Amino acid sequence: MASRDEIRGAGGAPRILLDNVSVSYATQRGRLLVVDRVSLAVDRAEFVVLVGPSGCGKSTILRAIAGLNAAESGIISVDGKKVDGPPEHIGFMFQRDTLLPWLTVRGNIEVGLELAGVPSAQRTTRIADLLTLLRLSEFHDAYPAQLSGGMRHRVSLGRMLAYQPAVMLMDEPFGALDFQTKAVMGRELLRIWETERRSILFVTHDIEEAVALADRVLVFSPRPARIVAEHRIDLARPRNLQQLRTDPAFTAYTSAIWETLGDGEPVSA
Amino acid sequence: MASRDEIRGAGGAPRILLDNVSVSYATQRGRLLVVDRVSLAVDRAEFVVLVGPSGCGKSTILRAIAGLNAAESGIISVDGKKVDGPPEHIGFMFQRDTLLPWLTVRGNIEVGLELAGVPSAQRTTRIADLLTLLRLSEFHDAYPAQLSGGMRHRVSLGRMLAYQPAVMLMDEPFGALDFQTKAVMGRELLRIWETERRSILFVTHDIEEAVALADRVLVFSPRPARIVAEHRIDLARPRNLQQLRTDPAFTAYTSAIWETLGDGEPVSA
Amino acid sequence: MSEPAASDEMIPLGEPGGGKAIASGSSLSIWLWRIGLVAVLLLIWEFSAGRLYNEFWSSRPSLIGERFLALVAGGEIWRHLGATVSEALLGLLLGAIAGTPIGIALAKYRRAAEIVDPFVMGLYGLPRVALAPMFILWFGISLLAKVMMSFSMVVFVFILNVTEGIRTVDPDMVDLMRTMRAPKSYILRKVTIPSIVPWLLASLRIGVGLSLVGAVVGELIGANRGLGWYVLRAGGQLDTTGVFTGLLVLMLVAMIANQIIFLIERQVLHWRPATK
Amino acid sequence: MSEPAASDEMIPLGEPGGGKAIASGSSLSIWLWRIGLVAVLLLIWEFSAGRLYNEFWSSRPSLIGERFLALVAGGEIWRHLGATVSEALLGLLLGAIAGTPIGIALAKYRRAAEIVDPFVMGLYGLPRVALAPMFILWFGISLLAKVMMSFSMVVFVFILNVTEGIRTVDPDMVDLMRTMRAPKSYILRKVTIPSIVPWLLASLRIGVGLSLVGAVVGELIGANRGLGWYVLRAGGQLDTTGVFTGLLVLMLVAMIANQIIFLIERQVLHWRPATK
Amino acid sequence: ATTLKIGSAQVSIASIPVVVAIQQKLFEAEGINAEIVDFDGGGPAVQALAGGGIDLCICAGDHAMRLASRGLGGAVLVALLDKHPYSLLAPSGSSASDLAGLRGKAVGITSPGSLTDNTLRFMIRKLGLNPDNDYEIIAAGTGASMRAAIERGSVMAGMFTTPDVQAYMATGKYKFVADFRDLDYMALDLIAVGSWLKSNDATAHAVARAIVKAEKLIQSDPKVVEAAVHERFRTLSPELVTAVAHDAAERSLSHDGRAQEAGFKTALEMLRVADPSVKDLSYSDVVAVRYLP
Ligand SMILES: Nc1ncnc2c1ncn2[C@@H]1O[C@H](COP(=O)(O)OP(=O)(O)OP(=O)(O)O)[C@@H](O)[C@H]1O
Ligand SMILES: Nc1ncnc2c1ncn2[C@@H]1O[C@H](COP(=O)(O)OP(=O)(O)OP(=O)(O)O)[C@@H](O)[C@H]1O
Ligand SMILES: [Mg+2]
Ligand SMILES: [Mg+2]
Repeated sequence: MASRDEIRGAGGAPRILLDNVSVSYATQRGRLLVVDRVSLAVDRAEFVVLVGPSGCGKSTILRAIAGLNAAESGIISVDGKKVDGPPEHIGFMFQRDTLLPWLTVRGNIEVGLELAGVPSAQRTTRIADLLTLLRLSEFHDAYPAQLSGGMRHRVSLGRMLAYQPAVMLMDEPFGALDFQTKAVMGRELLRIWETERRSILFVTHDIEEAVALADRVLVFSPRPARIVAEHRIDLARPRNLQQLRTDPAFTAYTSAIWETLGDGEPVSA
Repeated sequence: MASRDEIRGAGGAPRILLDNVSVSYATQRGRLLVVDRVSLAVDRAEFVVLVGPSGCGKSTILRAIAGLNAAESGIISVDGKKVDGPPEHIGFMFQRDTLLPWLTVRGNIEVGLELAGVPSAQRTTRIADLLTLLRLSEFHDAYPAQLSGGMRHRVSLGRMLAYQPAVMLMDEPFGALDFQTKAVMGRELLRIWETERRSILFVTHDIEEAVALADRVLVFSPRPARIVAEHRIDLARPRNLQQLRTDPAFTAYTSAIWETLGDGEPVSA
Repeated sequence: MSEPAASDEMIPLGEPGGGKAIASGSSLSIWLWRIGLVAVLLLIWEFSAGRLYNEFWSSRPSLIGERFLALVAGGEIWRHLGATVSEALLGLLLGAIAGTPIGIALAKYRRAAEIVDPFVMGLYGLPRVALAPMFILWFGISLLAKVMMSFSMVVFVFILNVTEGIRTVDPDMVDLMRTMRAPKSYILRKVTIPSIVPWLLASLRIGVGLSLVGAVVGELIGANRGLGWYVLRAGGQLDTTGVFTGLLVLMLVAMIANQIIFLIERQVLHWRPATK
Repeated sequence: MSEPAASDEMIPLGEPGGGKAIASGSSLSIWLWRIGLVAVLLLIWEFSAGRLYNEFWSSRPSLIGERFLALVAGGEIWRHLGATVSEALLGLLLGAIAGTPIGIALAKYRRAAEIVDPFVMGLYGLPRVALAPMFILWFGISLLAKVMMSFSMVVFVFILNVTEGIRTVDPDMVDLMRTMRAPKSYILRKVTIPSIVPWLLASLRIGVGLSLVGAVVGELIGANRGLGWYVLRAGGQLDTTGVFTGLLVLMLVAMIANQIIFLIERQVLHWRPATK
Repeated sequence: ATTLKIGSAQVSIASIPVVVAIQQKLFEAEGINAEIVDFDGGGPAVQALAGGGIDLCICAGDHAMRLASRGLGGAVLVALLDKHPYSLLAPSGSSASDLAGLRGKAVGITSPGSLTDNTLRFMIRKLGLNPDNDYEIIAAGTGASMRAAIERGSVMAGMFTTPDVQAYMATGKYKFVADFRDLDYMALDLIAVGSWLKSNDATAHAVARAIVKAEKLIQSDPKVVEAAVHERFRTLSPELVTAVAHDAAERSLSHDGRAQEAGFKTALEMLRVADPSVKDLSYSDVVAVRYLP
């Protein structure tokens, strides 16, 4: 597992760099500016969470980093290489689960393994491990149409983990999960991230989740997305998610973020 | 608006009644029992929230009430009539937003108005009102593919509200929304519910949301879904969602629900 | 639409274990219905021929049956059936094998496609019957000529259906694959082709009929065997019974092909939930 | 697939305001390419005819052009063009109008469909050429006979494509409509029909070619005008230039029809994001 | 005026008298408005006739016999062509000089069950050979299709009719293997069904009068024939038009519209060999002489 990390070299440059990036969409009513001169840097092994109002442009930023949308101005680079099409070793969990409906749970996860170049001999055990982690062992041969919403999102997560990307772009990955499952998945994600030093960019609407997971939380304004605040979360790791809720530092962070978020849009519309 | 309510009569019988209902799916590996002898009753003008682990069968219960899935055993009735195909005056917000991709935001909301029989002269203002409420006025002529995940869910909500159903089945309607938007939508939903006395069955994974909105919270076991606990929320109405968070009664309710939920599945898997 | 659940898979069962049982029971009754329908039609035909209209134009089921049995008994039928089926089958397969990649290419390389698209349609608009001399010139009076005739009808169906089908592929699925830097061939195999399976099946269904038409047209322009040839000869001799016998065999061929495609469809699309 | 964005709508612009400009520029260049391609092909044809192969079989673009102009100048072309285009157009429209509801019905009423499905395919498998006598018998030697010939080719394409297309409709959309107790006709109008628009467009494309083939086959069996008749008569008289001139006009008709469908497609499917 | 649809089994010289009648306004003089409809072969044309899609058919006499034999009352109204219209041609380099020499080879007919098919089979049988085992009889169509089949070598020889015979021979690259054009044969006639004759008695007389008039004119005025040949075969060179017109008038077109007894006998004999279901008919069963002027 370390081998994939090595090929990437270990320079000190940030893994993801956005310099003054703007993104627009062409619509019937003209150009819609969605991301407005955003600059940010994500280090190797950093866990950054993005929060911001619905429709502000978070997903668009992730898509731009993954090379799926072109930036209108500014420069995006991953591992020092300018993004121009999907960069290497990126894993993306879309907001909407994009499972392949004609493949079973096992087949969908296998896609990640295949594209990571895992030899077929090792796949069976890797899949079994992942299914246990995702609590889906029983459903390994079910098709996506036979799964509940939360189960589909977990399969999506499994596919991304199977790919073992150096950079994980996760768009509301736990949004459809109950608290228990979310806690388990979060813990697993942190474990993987801590042992394998990957960079994570994570979108969520759950501020407690953001604080529990992040090194840094970036708060975005309503569309067009601008960074209105940056919160460095200096809680010790490894974190125990259950105990965090009673930690006063934790509550302080969440309140601070609420505050900056509240600035974005008046609560009494 | 009251007229639709009148046709429904005002008998004292519960609006939704499930008596010993079981639901199964046929799968490759045989029959999968998903809902196991669940009985519940929802009164007129009652707001009931369902919580439970991912994949336990919440969506299946809602589908069964809407007449989309047949019960394997037991009886479901809505307004005293046995459910056998979709009953009258039901509004369903699916977990996955099912917007019609070929209609604009306006067109999708109009579907609800048309099916409610709203004359076309009144539609324009109704749509404008709903778009303001949903904070989507600017996007009235955008197509679903041009919206963010949260925006799509709001349009879905708008379509259901446009239909003015007596019974609202809402499957994680606010899951993809940020806290601010969620608060606004929740407030609007409560306002509509309070003024028009509709019955709501609401699925969520957010316990605070559940307590803030519900008259009653039903906690389900992991699959097959059984009701493991029922919490009556006796907080005064109208509720101020902002202030609730600091109310000790509120925190007591949430902790109690955490407790019963935790029983369902061990946290340290 | 009033019943909440059909007996399809993926839909909750009305009664425990009911799904399978119903399915097999109904497949029998479907066959009974089909056979009954055929029987009724044949009876009407048999007894109205010569009464309601001149028998010359319609022959009679009994005469057709007799002729059919004679053809089978004499073994003559295999010569014709073999010729036509092999022409049509080869044409259909070649059409699928060539048309699918062309359709995919046209959908993927938009610029090039826009340039050649009108020419493809132009070629498609040419009536094959009128091209008969060219076919003879290029391919002689051989199996090849008929296969090419059949192919030339079928290939466009695949091209046009596949091109349109690819445009309906979910862009998110492709994007997701791209983020993992999946090679194009992998995307093709895992996303594109499975997405267009319904389009390929529809093309196959449409292709069955066209490949038979192509084979018959091919036999019309140069042949000494085949069901088309047989029908044509019977027609030329005002032998209506012969015409209908030939047509009957062609119908049976199309039906059997359809049944095969139906089985393929069940195999390939079993993941798909049913729409009501 | 290496460039992150194409010039399609709904995809972020590479440069501000770049989208539209690129699009209109490229549509001009596409026409230049097409014309260039045609010119090169015609030149090769013109100069290889008589050198590389017998001119009898290929005629020459210059001769064909001459004949074409003569036909236009003499006005004769309108008679043929008018006949064939009206036959094909009516056949296509009737095919669409009849085939779409039949396809929908077959997809909706599964049981009934399973019973009649094999018969539909059986009918479809009948070669129209061989049925010519029946068509004459039923419809006479009139416009109607040719329209029905054209119709009988096209209608099955619509039936088969629509049946398959409806099976791909998102069941959740239908379920959602059902919860609001939408009448069937409303579901049809708002969900089913829009969902199968790509299938209808593909059927139209396939139908254009088949309706022309049908019209020509119809003219072949009894006519005194029409492009098919013209081509056939020319072929019978070893007048290759005439054959190619007729085919050229048929090609042009197909191309124009395709262009019209393309415009319809742009109108109807503008909501659809592009797949890369 | 009565409007008549006259079907033509293929574009052949048999239609020349009809064209002359139209061009010289002989039909018009009888108060008839005639229009020719072309078919792809005799089968469809005669079926259109029997189905009522056309009123009259320029079809092989065989078809009149078949119709008569099947109880539809087919009848020859006016004879058009008294001689067999086909020749068997092969490229001049071919080793075969007669039908027997083609034994074991592929020979092209126009379509199965057609006059060319029947003739060839009959002639082969006359040689004491079996058409199915000793020859490969292939339906190769008419015109360009047949030419393509020969040039491609798919068939060694093929059945051709006027004006292809003249055109091919004029190139010098072809030779006759067998020329049936001197054979008395009830080849192509204007055919009607019994029910039509019954209800259109006056028209039938008028048609017969017009056609016979045209046939007389053909014998007396070569210009008239050339005009009709040109109308029917637009792409022929002027020399060929003259040659074809001359050949047709001289050798094969009927002079008086009356079918020859000898030709009838040959035709019936040939047909009954090919299609044993055809009854033994008499001349008067098939030829309706009473309409002739
Ligand atoms: N393909 C598109 N074409 C046009 N506009 C688009 C497109 N995709 C997104 N947008 C617009 O861009 C804005 C930002 O969308 P984005 O999906 O990035 O929001 P988001 O921050 O992820 O919101 P959410 O939290 O609701 O998912 C929205 O206003 C949306 O309408
Ligand atoms: N169409 C189907 N066919 C077979 N099994 C199904 C089908 N739909 C759901 N299931 C199974 O039923 C169970 C319950 O699904 P359901 O969607 O009701 O869960 P849920 O409680 O809504 O979960 P979530 O919170 O993740 O949405 C799951 O195990 C799922 O795999
Ligand atoms: Mg988003
Ligand atoms: Mg659910």
